[in-house]
Amino acid sequence: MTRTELQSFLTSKVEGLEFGEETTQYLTVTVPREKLRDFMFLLKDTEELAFDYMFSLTAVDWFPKYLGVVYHLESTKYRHILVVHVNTGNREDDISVDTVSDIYPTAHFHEREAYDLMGIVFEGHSDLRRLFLTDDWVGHPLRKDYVDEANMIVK
Amino acid sequence: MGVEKDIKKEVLKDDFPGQVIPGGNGGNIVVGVLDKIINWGRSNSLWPLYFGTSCCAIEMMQTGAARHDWSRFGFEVARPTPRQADVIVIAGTITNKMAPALRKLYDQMAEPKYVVAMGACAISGGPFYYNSYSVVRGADHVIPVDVYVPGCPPRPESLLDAMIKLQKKIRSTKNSERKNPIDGFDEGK
Amino acid sequence: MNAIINYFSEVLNGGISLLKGMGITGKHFVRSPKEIITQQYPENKDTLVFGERFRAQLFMEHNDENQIRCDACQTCETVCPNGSIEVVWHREADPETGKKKKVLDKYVYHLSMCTFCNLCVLACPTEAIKMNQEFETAVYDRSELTKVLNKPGSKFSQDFVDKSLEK
Amino acid sequence: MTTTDVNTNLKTQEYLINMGPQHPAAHGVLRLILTVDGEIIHKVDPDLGYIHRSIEKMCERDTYKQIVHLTDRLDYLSSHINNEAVCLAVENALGIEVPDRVKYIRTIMAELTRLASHQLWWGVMGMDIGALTAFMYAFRDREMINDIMEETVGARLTMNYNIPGGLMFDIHPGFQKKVKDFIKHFRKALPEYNTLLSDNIIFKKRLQGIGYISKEDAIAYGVSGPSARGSGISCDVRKIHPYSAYDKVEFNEILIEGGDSYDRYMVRMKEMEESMNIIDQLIDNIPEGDFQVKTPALIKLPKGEYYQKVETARGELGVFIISDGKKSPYRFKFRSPGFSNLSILDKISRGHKIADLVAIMSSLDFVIPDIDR
Repeated sequence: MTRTELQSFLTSKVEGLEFGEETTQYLTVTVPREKLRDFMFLLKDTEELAFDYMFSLTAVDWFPKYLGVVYHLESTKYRHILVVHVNTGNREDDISVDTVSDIYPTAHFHEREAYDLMGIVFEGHSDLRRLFLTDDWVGHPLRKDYVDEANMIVK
Repeated sequence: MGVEKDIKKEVLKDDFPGQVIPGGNGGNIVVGVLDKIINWGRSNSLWPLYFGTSCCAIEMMQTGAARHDWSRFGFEVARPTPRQADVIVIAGTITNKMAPALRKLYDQMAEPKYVVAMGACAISGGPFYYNSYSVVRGADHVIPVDVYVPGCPPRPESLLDAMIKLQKKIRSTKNSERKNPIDGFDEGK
Repeated sequence: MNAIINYFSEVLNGGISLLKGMGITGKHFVRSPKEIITQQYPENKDTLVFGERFRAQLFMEHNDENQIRCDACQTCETVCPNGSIEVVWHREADPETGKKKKVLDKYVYHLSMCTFCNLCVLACPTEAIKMNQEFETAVYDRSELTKVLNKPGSKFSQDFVDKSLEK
Repeated sequence: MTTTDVNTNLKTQEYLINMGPQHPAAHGVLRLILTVDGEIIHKVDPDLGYIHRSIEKMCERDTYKQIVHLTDRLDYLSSHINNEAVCLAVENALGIEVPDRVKYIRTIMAELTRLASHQLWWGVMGMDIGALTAFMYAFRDREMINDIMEETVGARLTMNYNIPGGLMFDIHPGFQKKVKDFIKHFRKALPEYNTLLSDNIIFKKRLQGIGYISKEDAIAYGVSGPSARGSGISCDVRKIHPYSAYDKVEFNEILIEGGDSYDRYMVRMKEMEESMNIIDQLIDNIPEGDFQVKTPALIKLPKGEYYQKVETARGELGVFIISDGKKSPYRFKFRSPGFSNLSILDKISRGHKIADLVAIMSSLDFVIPDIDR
């Protein structure tokens, strides 16, 4: 599907989607947090969309408001690409997002990475532990306000 | 060797003025020749521990391969187990998570043991010195290092040069005065 | 019965494939000595030639009158991704014009941290620093890897810059 | 009691084995916590981070020109391709079109890198399985590529040849001849490789039927590169989203339907031939022109998100930049091929023996710094 077709198709199926500007590289859509899982099921299971390949999952710190997750999806059948944004609530205490690791098994590791480095809690993840850092590590280093005077020499 | 050490302790008194010239009873000659033989043996059969963490490991493998062939110097038997190795070539970055493992490997090695820090990361953290939250700034914070070879990664000839320099160091040690390099290391001595 | 035939044919095939592989190594074993690629490193030091762009460490060019082309502009220090260059300088009044100018005290180079990415050499406006091919840099003491590249008493010279940039 | 009774009534207990972080077959510092019953693997739990160097955090403080040299150290075996990914992302964001000469040279270099990487993988794979000779042959030929790199780029492994806007230097005058000599030599050497290892019966027995990845699993777990093409999935970024000069060359995407370790092995062996074909098509036709486009000394990307996919020797590398208009990126993410390929390891190695795990890991071709970043 082309970009505009994709956009109109998605608008007709789900309410409350926010689409990014025309100039972005791929079609970008922001999904409300509660609708994420339904939206992902729709993307994967709809015959015309068939987004079966999640090639990237990125955690972003939208300092100072909220944390966010960016999913890059591609269809191996039609080769169209969609970027899905989802944002958490308040950055301090409401940092959970529903997991998609049962829909896209590749997200299992990616979500563990995001939890480790950015501290996003994925609700329903079967094994949410730190992946890279040791278990007793304090803080989440990729956050913008992370300071670590012992280990980090800032230039 | 142990015998000579004991004798020296007896002879040397704390309040002895001036410099002590050890030996003089003929035993020294034997020990000197023995030293040479032992050092010759040690320096020509340095078995490295297979310890490559990142990019430098590839250049280390190149050094072991046909073109550069470090078996010409007796280094070829790369051992995966520290019990059978004489020298660790730290080829790559040491992170905070890896540091205890490195120290454990070093402690498991039998004396005498030597360490070559290969590449910028192993010497000082290299490109990860600034702004990185998880890298050890130099392997010599974890274990004592004998030879440093800079480069990112150093070319195989550089590593060979470092190994030759390590051989020189081994040949110039007196085994009677040798101490375990880890003694006092943690206290900063 | 079939299983037995299969078994023996596999053994036979296995033997053949092994012999084929060993044939290759055997062929290389008896090849002419000209095809031996092993370099005798410490002995062939005089004849060892690297590619001309090969980078082994940074150095600063001095001419016969101990002049340098570095005017302490600190561009290299800013472009260096890992802080291996530190330029120590002070301001001094130029005796002719009276204008205050930067004068280089020490050009500190941390060989222990350098990744030889060549960004400093490309960025230098006066081509004061270059990479050379001295690769035998192994040392016993880490502090020896911090080097001061400008020789004591060296002075910046605009003529030297103009001359070399002309070339 | 009959013999079958003994077997069923035998009580066994699962236990944990640590494999790594310093393990000769782990290709670096990967630590696997294995739950085994006797010798049969029940679960593989990778413990990463032993070479986690916080590159993504460092990128947030560096300028775009400085970031390039860090990517050398990610997947150091395809360092040129990593550089290219960042440079392409920055160029696309700035709207710079690089000259054809740059595109051609980048493609040739990338394919040379791929050849070098696959050669190393081949040698090390042989070593993991127990065939030590392969290592010597692979590294003998790899030195020739290193020489080419050294002459043109100035470094043997971590090249840093790409800069945003083009290349650091023009190619060396002797480049074309050297590459052609190498290809000529390597065309003779590759059949040797096959005779040595690919046709060896022991080698085949160690790999065939081991570590089966089904098509659906490969897509679901995000497996890419030769590992996925061994399961018959068309996923070559060079074909699907062509970059640099890949749209100007003809080459086959190697697809084998089998899905076991030996098929992944064969994909890489055949890919080496294709790489040679690509180089053959380009090496004589490098157009004249500049090797660089002028870019500002301090590159600032416009606000927005940019993604660039490239095909490294291990699979699909993605570079995701979120820019807020400043000189450093706001967020810099690497989608590394090894990370996704590793996630399937648990699934495909269950039920195999520990010795098979080594073969599976070799056939997936991990570079740990690429996984840990």
